[in-house]
Amino acid sequence: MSKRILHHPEKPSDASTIAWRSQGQLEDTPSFREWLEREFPQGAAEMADESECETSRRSFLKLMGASTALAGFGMMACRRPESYIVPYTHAPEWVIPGKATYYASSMPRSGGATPLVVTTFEGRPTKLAPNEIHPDNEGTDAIAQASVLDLYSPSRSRAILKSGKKAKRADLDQVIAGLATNKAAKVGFLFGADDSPTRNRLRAKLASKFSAAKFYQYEALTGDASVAVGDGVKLGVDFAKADIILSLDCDFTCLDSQGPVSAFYDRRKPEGRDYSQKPDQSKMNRLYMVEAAYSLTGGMADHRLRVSVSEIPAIAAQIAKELGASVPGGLPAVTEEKQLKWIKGLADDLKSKRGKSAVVAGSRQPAAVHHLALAINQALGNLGGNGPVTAYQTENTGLGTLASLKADIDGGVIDTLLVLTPSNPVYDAPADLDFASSYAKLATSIHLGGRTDATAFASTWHIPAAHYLESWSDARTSRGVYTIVQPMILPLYPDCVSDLELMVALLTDDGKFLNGEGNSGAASPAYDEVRATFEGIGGKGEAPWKKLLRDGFVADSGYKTTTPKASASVAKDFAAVAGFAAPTIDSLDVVFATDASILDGRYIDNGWLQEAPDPISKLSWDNAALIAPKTAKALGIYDEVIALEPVSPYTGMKNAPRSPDNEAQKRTARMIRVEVNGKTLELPMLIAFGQAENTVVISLGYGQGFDDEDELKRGPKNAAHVGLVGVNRGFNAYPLRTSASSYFAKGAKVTNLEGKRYSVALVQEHNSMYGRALAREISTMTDDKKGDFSAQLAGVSKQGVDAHAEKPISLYQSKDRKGQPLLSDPLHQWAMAIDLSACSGCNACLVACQAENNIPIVGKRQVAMGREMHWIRMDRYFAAQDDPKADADNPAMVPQPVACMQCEKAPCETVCPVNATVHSEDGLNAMAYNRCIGTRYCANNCPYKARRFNFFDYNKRNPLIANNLYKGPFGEKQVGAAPHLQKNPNVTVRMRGVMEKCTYCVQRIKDAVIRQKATTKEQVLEAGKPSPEVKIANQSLRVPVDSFKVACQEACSAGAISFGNQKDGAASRMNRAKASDRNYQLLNYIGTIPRTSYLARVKNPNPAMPDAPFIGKATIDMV
Amino acid sequence: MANFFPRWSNLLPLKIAVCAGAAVGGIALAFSYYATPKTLVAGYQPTQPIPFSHKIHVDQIGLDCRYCHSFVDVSGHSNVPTGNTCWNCHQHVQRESPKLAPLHRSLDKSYPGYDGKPIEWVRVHKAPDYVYFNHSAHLNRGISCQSCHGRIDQMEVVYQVESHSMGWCLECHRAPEKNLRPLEEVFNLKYDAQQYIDQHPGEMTELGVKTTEDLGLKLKAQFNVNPKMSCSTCHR
Amino acid sequence: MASTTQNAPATTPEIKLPVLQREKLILNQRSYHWITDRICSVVENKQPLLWWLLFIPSALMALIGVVGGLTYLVSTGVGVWGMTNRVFWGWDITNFVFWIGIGHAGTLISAVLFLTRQNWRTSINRAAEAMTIFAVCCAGIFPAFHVGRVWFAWFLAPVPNANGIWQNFKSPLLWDVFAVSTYFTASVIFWYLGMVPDLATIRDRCKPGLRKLLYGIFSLGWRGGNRQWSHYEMAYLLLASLSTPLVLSVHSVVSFDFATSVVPGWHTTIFPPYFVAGAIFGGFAMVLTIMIPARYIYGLQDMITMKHIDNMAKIILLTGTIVGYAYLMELFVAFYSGAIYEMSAFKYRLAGPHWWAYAAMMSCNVLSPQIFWFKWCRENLWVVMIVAMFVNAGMWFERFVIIVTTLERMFLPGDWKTYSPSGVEMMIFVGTIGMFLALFLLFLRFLPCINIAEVKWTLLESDPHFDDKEHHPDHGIVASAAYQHEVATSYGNAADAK
Amino acid sequence: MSTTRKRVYGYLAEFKSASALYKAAEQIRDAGFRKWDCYSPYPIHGLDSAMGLKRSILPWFVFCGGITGTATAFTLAYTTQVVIYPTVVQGKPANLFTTAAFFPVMFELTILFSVLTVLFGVLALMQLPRLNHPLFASRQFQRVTDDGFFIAIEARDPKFSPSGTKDLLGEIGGANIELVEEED
Repeated sequence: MSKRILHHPEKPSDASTIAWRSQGQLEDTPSFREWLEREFPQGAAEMADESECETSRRSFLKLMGASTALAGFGMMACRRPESYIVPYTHAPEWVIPGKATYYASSMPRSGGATPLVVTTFEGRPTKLAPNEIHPDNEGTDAIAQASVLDLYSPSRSRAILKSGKKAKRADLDQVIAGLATNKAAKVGFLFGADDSPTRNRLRAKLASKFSAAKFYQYEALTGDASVAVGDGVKLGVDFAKADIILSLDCDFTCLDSQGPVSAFYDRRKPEGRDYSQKPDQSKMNRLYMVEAAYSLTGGMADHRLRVSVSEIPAIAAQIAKELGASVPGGLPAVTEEKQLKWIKGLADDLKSKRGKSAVVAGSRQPAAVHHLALAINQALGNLGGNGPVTAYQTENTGLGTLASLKADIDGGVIDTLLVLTPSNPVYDAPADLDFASSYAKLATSIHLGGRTDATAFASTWHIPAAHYLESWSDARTSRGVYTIVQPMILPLYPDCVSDLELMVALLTDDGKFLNGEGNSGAASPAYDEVRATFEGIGGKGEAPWKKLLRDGFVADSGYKTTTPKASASVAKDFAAVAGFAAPTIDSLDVVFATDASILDGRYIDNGWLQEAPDPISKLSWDNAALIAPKTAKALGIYDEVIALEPVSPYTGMKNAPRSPDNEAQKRTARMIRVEVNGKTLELPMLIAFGQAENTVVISLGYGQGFDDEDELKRGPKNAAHVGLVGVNRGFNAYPLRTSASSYFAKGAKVTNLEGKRYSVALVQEHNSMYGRALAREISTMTDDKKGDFSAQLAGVSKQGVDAHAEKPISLYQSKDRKGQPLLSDPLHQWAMAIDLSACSGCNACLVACQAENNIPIVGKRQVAMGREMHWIRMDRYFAAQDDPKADADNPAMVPQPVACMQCEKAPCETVCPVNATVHSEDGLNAMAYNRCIGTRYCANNCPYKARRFNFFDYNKRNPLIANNLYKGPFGEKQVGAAPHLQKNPNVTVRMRGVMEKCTYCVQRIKDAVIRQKATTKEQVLEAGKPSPEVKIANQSLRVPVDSFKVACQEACSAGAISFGNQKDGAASRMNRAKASDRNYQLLNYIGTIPRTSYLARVKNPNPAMPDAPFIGKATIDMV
Repeated sequence: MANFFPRWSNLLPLKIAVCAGAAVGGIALAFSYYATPKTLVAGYQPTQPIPFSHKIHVDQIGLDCRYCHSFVDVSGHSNVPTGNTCWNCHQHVQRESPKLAPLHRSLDKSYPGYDGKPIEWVRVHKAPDYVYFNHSAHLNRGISCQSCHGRIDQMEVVYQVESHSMGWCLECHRAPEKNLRPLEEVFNLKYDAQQYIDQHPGEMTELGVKTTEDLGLKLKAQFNVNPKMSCSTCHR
Repeated sequence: MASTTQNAPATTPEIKLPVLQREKLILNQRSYHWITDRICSVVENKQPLLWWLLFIPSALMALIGVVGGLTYLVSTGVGVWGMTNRVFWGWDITNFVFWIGIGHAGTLISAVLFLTRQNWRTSINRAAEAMTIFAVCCAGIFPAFHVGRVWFAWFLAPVPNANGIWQNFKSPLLWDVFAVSTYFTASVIFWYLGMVPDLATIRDRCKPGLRKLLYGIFSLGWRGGNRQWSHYEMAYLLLASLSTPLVLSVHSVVSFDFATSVVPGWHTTIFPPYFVAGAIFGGFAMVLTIMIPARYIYGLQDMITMKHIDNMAKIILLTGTIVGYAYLMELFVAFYSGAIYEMSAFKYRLAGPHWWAYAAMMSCNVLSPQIFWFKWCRENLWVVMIVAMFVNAGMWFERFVIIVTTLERMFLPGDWKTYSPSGVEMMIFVGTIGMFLALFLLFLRFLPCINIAEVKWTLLESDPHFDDKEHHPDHGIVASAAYQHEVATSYGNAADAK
Repeated sequence: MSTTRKRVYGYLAEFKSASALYKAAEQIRDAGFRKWDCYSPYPIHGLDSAMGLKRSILPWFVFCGGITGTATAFTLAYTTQVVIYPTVVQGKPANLFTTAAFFPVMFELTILFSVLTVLFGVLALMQLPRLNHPLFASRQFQRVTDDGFFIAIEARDPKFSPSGTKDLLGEIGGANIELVEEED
């Protein structure tokens, strides 16, 4: 047959008629062409008109390295559309098309930067991982994992605004130049609470250049602990040294960092960090928690005192008294017998561990609590020396507060303000401060921000901020280690500017404002400044700089330690809490909580975080008022006390009914009106188990913008403040706050808005295990029935049904035609262990998985139905004890991440009619998306419900536009929207109608295996013989032990997930974990032989405590 | 009263059945031959913006594959040469050839039509998005370029030789010995197994290799090649 | 035929054939021609107004529900239905099992009753077979279109392909594909072959024209010669004996979809008989639902007599009781298992969020047929009709309970979420009802709705020995239904007497 | 029509009832005719032996068809699941022991092949479809699908004689005896 020669169709003169196609194919658009011109990351600037620029997941590969552009469907080529390979014109260094390049960087944050390793494909960052060689490495949390999405956010600010309207860069340049040349300018700078050495150095230079300059620091929810310890001083805890930790409402594992927590988690495991020792309860730490509402740290606690926030100062004082610390009088005494007993037991325990314990107070607790915590630490000898608690002197000193800023504006001390904080002061400042009106008085306000939020619109100038992955900077981690922030890509939009670039511009004589590539392709001016700062820390010359860029940090560059010095206001601080009485039903406490997803509201436009359910309430896409069941009844919201496991009044059975507010897409929440501080807020409420009575918890940051689609038709219709992700989301509780009550308010009234309801998307609607030993717990304390710790350890695999179910046997042997085992790979058999003792349920794995595996978001409506796509479902169970002596209102909370278990005898596989899901030789339950026809039978037959179905084309059709998914072919497409640039090129983007699920990051496994195979060539070269004579040993093809991590494991700060090769034996951490007696298989009795197993949670209660017999008993008595 | 149906109608059903059977069978046969990658994909030979001849560069000049496809044994993806790879030589050689106009446009700043845009080569071999073929995994284990791409060194204009269908991949994954060759010969497109055996008589006798089949099987054993056939090998 | 009784009179010569007054299957001493005329007139005459009143809305329902609904479904995604990542099957598979269950009565009536010599079947088997075929058509829509990518449904067909990949023959769903398509093919052949002589009847009554052409083609030139009848009878017997195990296997295979899974509440060995009994139960109910009005509309009371209805009511009572036994057995087995997952699955069925579906199932399927113990209930057509309607609904609820309530509350409480159907789902179901009715009405319009030849065969005078059986006892060919009935009864009585 | 040459097909006679037909058939059988047939609106039992017909051989066809179906299904399943591309599905064996899982498909294909054999077999045995037949030219023969009982003796029969056969038919009770001609 002769070769058919197909001619490249004549290019139309109008290049714009050539268009990229859908997923996996690029369409050739003008912006694409311009992009090609610039090559490599410089393409950034062409993102300006995104609607035209359609890209896809493999776009890195195709766009940059070997891009393909598809010339329409020219029917000239009747066999297939012609596509193009577009190589670089000049090859950039280090870029190998198809291979990831990794860079060390970090994410600046108020509690200390998170050191990161960034994965980039052909210049585009796609995935963040913790920098494991960093001394302050503490893994990543959901927010850090999700921050990469902000870079590509479609609602990201990309244009300069003048008074809310698009403006020209030249006009802004003039303003900056004018400011820079006016040395007497009455200029103020408002920074965030993160600590950047270069920024601090530039601040000093600004202070000397502008004599009238003032500097302030503000973030909405970081609290102010410095009153107790001194200006710029912060306390850090070395959890490795702390045998006992008392947390006074401090969520130190999650939202209220007090130092790297990995060490804390290491000591939650009786076998030690790497499961290398025999279970030893004496090596475990013990956590006491005093809190009003469940936090993830509270869930980890061995003893949890459920007490209203108002009572915490008195409790703290009582503890201090017991420990002999000096306590100013005036606080109400603790009178409740149970609490006194609890405090006594705690105090005795603390006394026995002098110098080896730590007391941490929540950063937003009243100053008095911080004074007390400090006093206790000092009394116990925990502070300084070799104690676990250390006071660090940071460089964020001499900064004014928001209140002082307001005073300065009102007093005319400044008339120009540069807002560089990541917070949104116009929106989130305490209501009584009325910051917005003062802000409006400024002659010039320049806001630098990644979002066009309320502050952006209230400012005279808004400059789009460069993402931290686009800018040069530096930062300090929680203990002050100098850490680089390096750009992966030039700003996607040409007008994006980093804070350092703005400060540098003001420091120049003529105010020349450069950003991005700076002057004609040179590096950003920020680069020079960072390098200059670094020279003072890490030394001059190329070598240390290169090392910094490679490692990401400078060793031994931590903060200096110091002695805390309380401000002079101790008496005043105590007086402020003196009148605190426990809340009553008529005068409730309202706690303003940091939101686990969107923090103080800054991540409201991050779809991953919005869709990730709140780890405690399991609510996604909204916030709500959380109220304990009994309080809800007392308030008349519910007629009955909502039980964990409701009992049918008719049959007397625990019949798992729908909630009184229905279930799934029909689930609503009852609306209430909260009145406090003279303000009211109407919002939905949810029942919260384990929360203090007479307390309403409302998380902050929501309700930033609304449009016509809002369910409650709220206003103002300021949808421009948010993107499609954040619009109409939640309820803004900031107006309820005052400066004096920015963490919690007293004297609130709650009215039930009879009949008014709001639909909510709850990812989990049934909160307890219903008698099933799923997330298992044991206790180090001897149990009357189950014996001592070792007996309980031995009993882990015999809890629940496993106590009496026969071992499932199979009639058949898993052999092939030649009698070989079906899981035939002799080198690799992958498996995972998840340690519930270390897992707090924080969602980091969930979001990391989403980033790694191209998992789409689906929007509130779909989540409410139960169609969320997360491959990891973070189940969270409350477990109350039946015993009348136990506090049924304070149930234990146990999380359990459930993803595909990779069952050896996977029920899903046998039912697939088309062989779309079968096992691979190395023990993975593989899923061939392109073979799947979508019968969904596999998912029905999955006992763990670990499979997710693409009910719609979530990747192609924007799920956030109202009803868009239901419009089918008429719906709006989002192909090529910027978030697609984040997609991992090594994972297929799934189309509608196919099933998907966790495959143990098979792309990483295959990458490791192929890398190992490639050593064949090295071995031949080493041998120096012709290749046929070189014998490649089996062993040399085995991936080195634990040499790579899967995404969830990598993200986990607790080290709760171990993944490895079963064939590696005890050398692999995973196998050591599985060898523990705590190891058990979820739903073992079905006989699926899951490759993922769990390690039961161990609670380490103090036997002297009144509640000790009920700790660690969530599942132990189940049969 | 006559018959309603004419007599010829008696054989009609049989005729229709035979014809329909033949037609359906024929269509099925035609479809199973023509509507497969073997005929639809193999043989694709688009015209490139520059009539680059692999025959001249590889066969006559003797360039190694990796001079241009420089990361093919390192990365999963085989890169197409960047503009400056071409320019390295062609700023000196054949500089004035009109065929090189696109290269000048993209790299020669003195060229009147210079626009700096990269050359758009027309893709010849295309794996679907859900297929993760890895070049390095094959080249480093003794599978030559030739096994999938044919005698590129003999092609004036590149075309696709093999179907690159999944069934075709599986054929080799089931019996890799048919395509394995010594690692030294992976980039040698003129390789001939029998010739190799003849040229290495000592070693081959030592290894007990007499025929080309022996060589393939020996290499499979020596290199420990056990290709996988499960989905996740290629689909992720 | 009937070789077992061939020599019976010879071995028991002293038995005098009793003269029992048998119940006639065809009333009022009708002649052959009357039967022909009566049945063919349904096809030949103008349709009554009622036909149009039923057909037009049915066809509209089918058009909007099935054509419109499926177009929207395929163009937009399965998400337009109410399934979620917790409950992956809802109304789709419920409807599938419901329809396929209805599709069992036809073949069963024809095949099993044919083999067991239940001659009363002759009046209803044609319509029941048609019903089977239309029900299977409706059923087929759901598994075909419930898949996420219907354009790749051909992956289910084992054809050689360039991908070198095959189906999974261990999957009950693939078994389903084979079972349902075989069943459909076999049912169509059975139906059509049975219809050939009747089509010839209509052909011979037609004036030359299009109708004659079409009936002529489809009656294949049937002449009614005994050399044809001989093979034809054998073919019919073979089809009946092949269809009987087939009909049992199809619903067994459908039940394997559930029984072979690990899902508590599905993983039950009693599913195959339970499903088959349920299918017969539901199928007979649907036959009654359709035949009772049809016999009035077309005046077929003499052919579809109260005896037919009585027999069908008895079968409903029997199968309903079997189904009820299965329901109770399920509960007992779950209780007896001692596994909390099994026990709770049934607890939540009984008292969980969809308790009302369970209650509806129990009362419709188990309680309502029990009134058929009373003869007057079987004789009152209104009662029969109402019970049949209840059973139809009850069988739908049975499938809903099995599928939805189970999936809503599986192993891990963390994934529990209820399911509610979307409007599109409901619309498609209503559409299939319309499609079923429309097809059935078209069948009544164009095809002989009662088996003319077989009905004639049941007349007393059809027996060649009708008028001289005393002279030919040794021929032993017991032909007429009446004769056979008498012999069987008398032998039975004789055996009892011993 | 009138100009076309015609060939004698045979004699057609009507009988008044099934039993009359039955008795007549016995006599024609005994007279040694071969090419003849009884026509009736429904199958008359015993007529086969009355006509001296053998039992239909259709069951043997169907048996072969069924066996082919079983074998096809097993071969298809076994070769694809065990030989060509064994997949690891729930750890179930990929060898002869897997056969248990093939039973449903084997059963269904057995039935399917049998049923198709029945259809095509019976059509072949009945020599249908044959839309044109000399008997259709007879007006009275139209009643065969309603209430007519007929016997036709073909001219091809060696014992056929234009007058003798007609007489025979008359003797055994045939009425409306008609010479049926065939268009040529």
